[in-house]
Amino acid sequence: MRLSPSRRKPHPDSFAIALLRAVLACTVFVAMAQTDLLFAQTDTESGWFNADRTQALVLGIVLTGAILLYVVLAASGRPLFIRKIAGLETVEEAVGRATEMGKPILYVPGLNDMDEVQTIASMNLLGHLATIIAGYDSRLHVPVRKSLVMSVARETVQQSYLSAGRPDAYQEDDIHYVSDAQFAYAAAVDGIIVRERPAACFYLGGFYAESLILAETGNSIGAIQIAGTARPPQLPFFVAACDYTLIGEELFAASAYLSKEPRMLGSLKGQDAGKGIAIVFILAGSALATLESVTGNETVREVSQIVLWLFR
Amino acid sequence: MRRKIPLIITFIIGVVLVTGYFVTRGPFNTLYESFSDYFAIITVFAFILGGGSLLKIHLKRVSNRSTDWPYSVVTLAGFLVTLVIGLFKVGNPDGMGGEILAAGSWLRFLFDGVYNPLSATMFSLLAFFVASASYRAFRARTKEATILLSAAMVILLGRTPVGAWLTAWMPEILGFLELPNLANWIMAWPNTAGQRAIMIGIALGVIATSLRIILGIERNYLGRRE
Amino acid sequence: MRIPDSILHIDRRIIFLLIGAAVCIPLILQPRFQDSPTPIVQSIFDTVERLPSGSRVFLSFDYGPDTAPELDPMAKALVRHTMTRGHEVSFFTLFPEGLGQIKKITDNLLPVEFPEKAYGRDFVNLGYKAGLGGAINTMVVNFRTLINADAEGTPLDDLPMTADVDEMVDYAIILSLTAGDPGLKEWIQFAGDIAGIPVMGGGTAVVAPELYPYYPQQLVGLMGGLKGASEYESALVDRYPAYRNATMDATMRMGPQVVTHVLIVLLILLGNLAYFFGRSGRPGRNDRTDRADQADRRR
Amino acid sequence: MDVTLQLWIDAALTLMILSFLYRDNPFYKFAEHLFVGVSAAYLMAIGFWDHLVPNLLGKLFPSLMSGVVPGAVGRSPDYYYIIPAVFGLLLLTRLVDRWAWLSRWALAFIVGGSAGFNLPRFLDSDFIIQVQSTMVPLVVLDPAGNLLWGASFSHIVLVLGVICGLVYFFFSVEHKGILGHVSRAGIWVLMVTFGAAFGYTVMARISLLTGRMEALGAWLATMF
Repeated sequence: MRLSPSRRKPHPDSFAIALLRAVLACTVFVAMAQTDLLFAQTDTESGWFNADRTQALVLGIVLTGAILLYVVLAASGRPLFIRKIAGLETVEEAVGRATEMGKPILYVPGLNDMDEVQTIASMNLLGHLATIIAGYDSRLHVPVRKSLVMSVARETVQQSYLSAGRPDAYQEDDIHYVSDAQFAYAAAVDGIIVRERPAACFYLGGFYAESLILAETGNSIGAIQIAGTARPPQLPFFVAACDYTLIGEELFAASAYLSKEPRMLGSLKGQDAGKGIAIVFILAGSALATLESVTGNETVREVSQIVLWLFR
Repeated sequence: MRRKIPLIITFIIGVVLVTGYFVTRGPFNTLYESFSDYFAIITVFAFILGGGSLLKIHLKRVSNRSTDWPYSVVTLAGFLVTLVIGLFKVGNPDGMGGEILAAGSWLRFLFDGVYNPLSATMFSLLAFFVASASYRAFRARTKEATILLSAAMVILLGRTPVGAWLTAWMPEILGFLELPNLANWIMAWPNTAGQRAIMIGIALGVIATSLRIILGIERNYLGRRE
Repeated sequence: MRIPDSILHIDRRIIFLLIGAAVCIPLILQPRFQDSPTPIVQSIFDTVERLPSGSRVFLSFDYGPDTAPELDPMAKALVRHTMTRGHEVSFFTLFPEGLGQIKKITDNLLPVEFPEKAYGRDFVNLGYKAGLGGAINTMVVNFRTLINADAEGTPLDDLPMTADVDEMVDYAIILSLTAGDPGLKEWIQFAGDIAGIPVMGGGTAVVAPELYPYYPQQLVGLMGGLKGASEYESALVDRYPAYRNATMDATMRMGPQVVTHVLIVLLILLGNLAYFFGRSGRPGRNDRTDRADQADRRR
Repeated sequence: MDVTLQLWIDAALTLMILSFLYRDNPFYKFAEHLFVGVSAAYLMAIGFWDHLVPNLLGKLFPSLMSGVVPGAVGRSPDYYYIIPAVFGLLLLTRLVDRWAWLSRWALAFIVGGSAGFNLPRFLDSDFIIQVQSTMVPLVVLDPAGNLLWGASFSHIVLVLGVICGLVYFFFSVEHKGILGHVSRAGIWVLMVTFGAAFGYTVMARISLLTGRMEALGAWLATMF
């Protein structure tokens, strides 16, 4: 896999800055809690802190703490494993195939705007993909529904071509706005698919009902199709009509997988810790609830209430 | 410097909004509440970029006489006519002060006559694609595909009166195996379990990505390093 | 080519033609299928039924014309039910296109079926508000900053029904008809979970599976797709037999549903039979080669 | 406007789009290109009148906008709205090459804002509450203390299903041994979910086509 030198290892400075920011963020939180105490005394009405969200704060600190911890560990050089994500290995093959056939590659970044985290994840993936494509000299076509996404996609792709040493290959007009209307966008992308006959189609981001319209049309021209979305309702259609589908969280993991960048892998490990926490609490909560229902024991009930409180 | 300031902005706004979620009053909270509002406003500015891109692409196609260029004329005409009608409320019975989609206005006619049928018909293509996709994909090739297929079949039949009719002969004790009941059970339990696992995973993905963005670890979206 | 092969690689346009026929023929012949409500739908009906007459109901039309065939029947059934029960209904939408959907109810259904109900006293149209989920958030935190007038600009204080609505919690229940984002999920996240107002409603069959995990803790009940609507209609007819002769859109539209579902099931069975008989001679065929063949044949 | 005319346009455009099912053709191309142009401008106009005018201009210059924004009369300006105005304008610097870098400030605001807005929201609704809803007793008894087989089985399926599904999403461990089996079961749970959701959706899609066919029927009816 081709990687730009700057991606291969993290910049020590930027990492120190990130850590500094984390400390700063914690300080803000603590300061906030302090003001809460201060104001709670002077203000008889209520404190500034929303007490209903204590649990979210506690779990938020635990989860973000776990993620940060692994990011720090990974950055300090601890090797991290990442499991195979079906579909991502074929990316390079798909790009190669497109080049051989002299056909373009279609990238659809979903319908959402930049206010959705999955669009940001999609832009990251587009960056990695563009780096690969730049090395192969095939055309990348990115029709976009939101003009903000267009701006970001252009920046990202241009940067990738630049770092791959092919700034000349970057074509601004290949990343273009279509229409904000969902089905006008779908109609136009369908048109692009049947007329340009891309060898590979990527659908990565937030998708709605148009998912199957695009994927079935792509299927009918025999393109290799790789999809991924964090919008659960559309997953079944991608699973049915595409060759590979990144399911939910896999979309967020894909960028770490492709870049193998230590801090990204560390963050992924932190996410796994989050799932571990979820599993442990589900098991504990269910066991306690079972005990409570079978024995009716008062102590069990109290303990289970505490666990339930943590999750509201 | 050109990269640092954006990262500082990201950090500040990120921390302020996260804080705003936990705080009941003050500027933090105001910002949290108004972010969507602000975003909607900025998006309108972004329309100018989008419209510019659309015009540029299609004008280029027309001037280069590329394949299918006459259709670009259709796009350009549709775009410009609608834009003028929309922005200046042309043909609005109540003038500039009237409701944008007031009954009888030209924009309303474009919406009801053009936008709406096109949108609904594109959407309805799905009825056909759902059939062709299920015909092709629902084949018992592997164990996973077989599970997918079986679940889909139960729901497909269970959601119509035919399902009830097919299994109505079952004795009462096996009532839970009647197709409508089985379909509802699958929706309520295994489906919920799968959806939840996906949702929890996504939540963690969103949390981690957001955190990386706020802390400046994730910065590809800013593009060029200078 | 052997028969199983030609079935496996059937031209998709033949499938398209069959689907078209399966929808059109029942539409012309109009068969009627009887339905009965499942618990998840019944619980919405029961909640609306048990509310004391004159309760305030918030009904959000979070959909546009493209999903209207599925959600309009629910809207009609809910409006008929709430009006019959004498509740005060506030219409609202988070979709710009939702205004048109509200208008269909206030201009066409209400004057015909409930001529005695008056605007401002029995129902109001609060119009469209932008801001997606954030708008709900604002309404819960401070209702009047977002909504201070109805869709026509009449201040809420001048309308008898809304004069003393100051907060979201002044509504007994929130009903949303959902086509996507924002919709029931956001109503649950920003209003139900936070302000404790019971949230329920209907969703297209696409969004419904995503909403199941919220039932019953965070979501009182859910009508999923046309089937959910037809179940609500049957619950309504059971309780108020006067509606037996009214046009029940969802019930009418179940005909094409039934025929197409059966057709799709038959197609899937056929595909599998052909697959098993066609596979015996050639092990190791998979998706990819199938697809390449298919595409090559078409070119 | 004339209802009959509208019915005819409606029917013509519907048939043009449906013709795509046969193959790409000039009618579809025409409808597609018309749709792109009209819809892009339509949504821009709606965005302008529904967001920019009442939410920005109406908030910053209420007295100036009183003619077009109901309720703006007598309101004092809300200066917080300078924030989106500034960032919105910064975004437009993209149009000028020399200042284009300034548009990143706006992007930074939006991306940072979405991160800050979504982090706690997903934590609360999709993590905490979903975990909590899965903490159910594996043995369900009725008030008299008798075992409810069906409900207990359902609860076990739910808890095990969620756990297996979560294990499938573990990225930093190899899916081997016991973990491999559990993750395999996780895939099965996901497959049931996808199959069920797919089957459930077929209905919605057919409803949409029914709606379109009814519209075509109304058009045909005008001819006879």
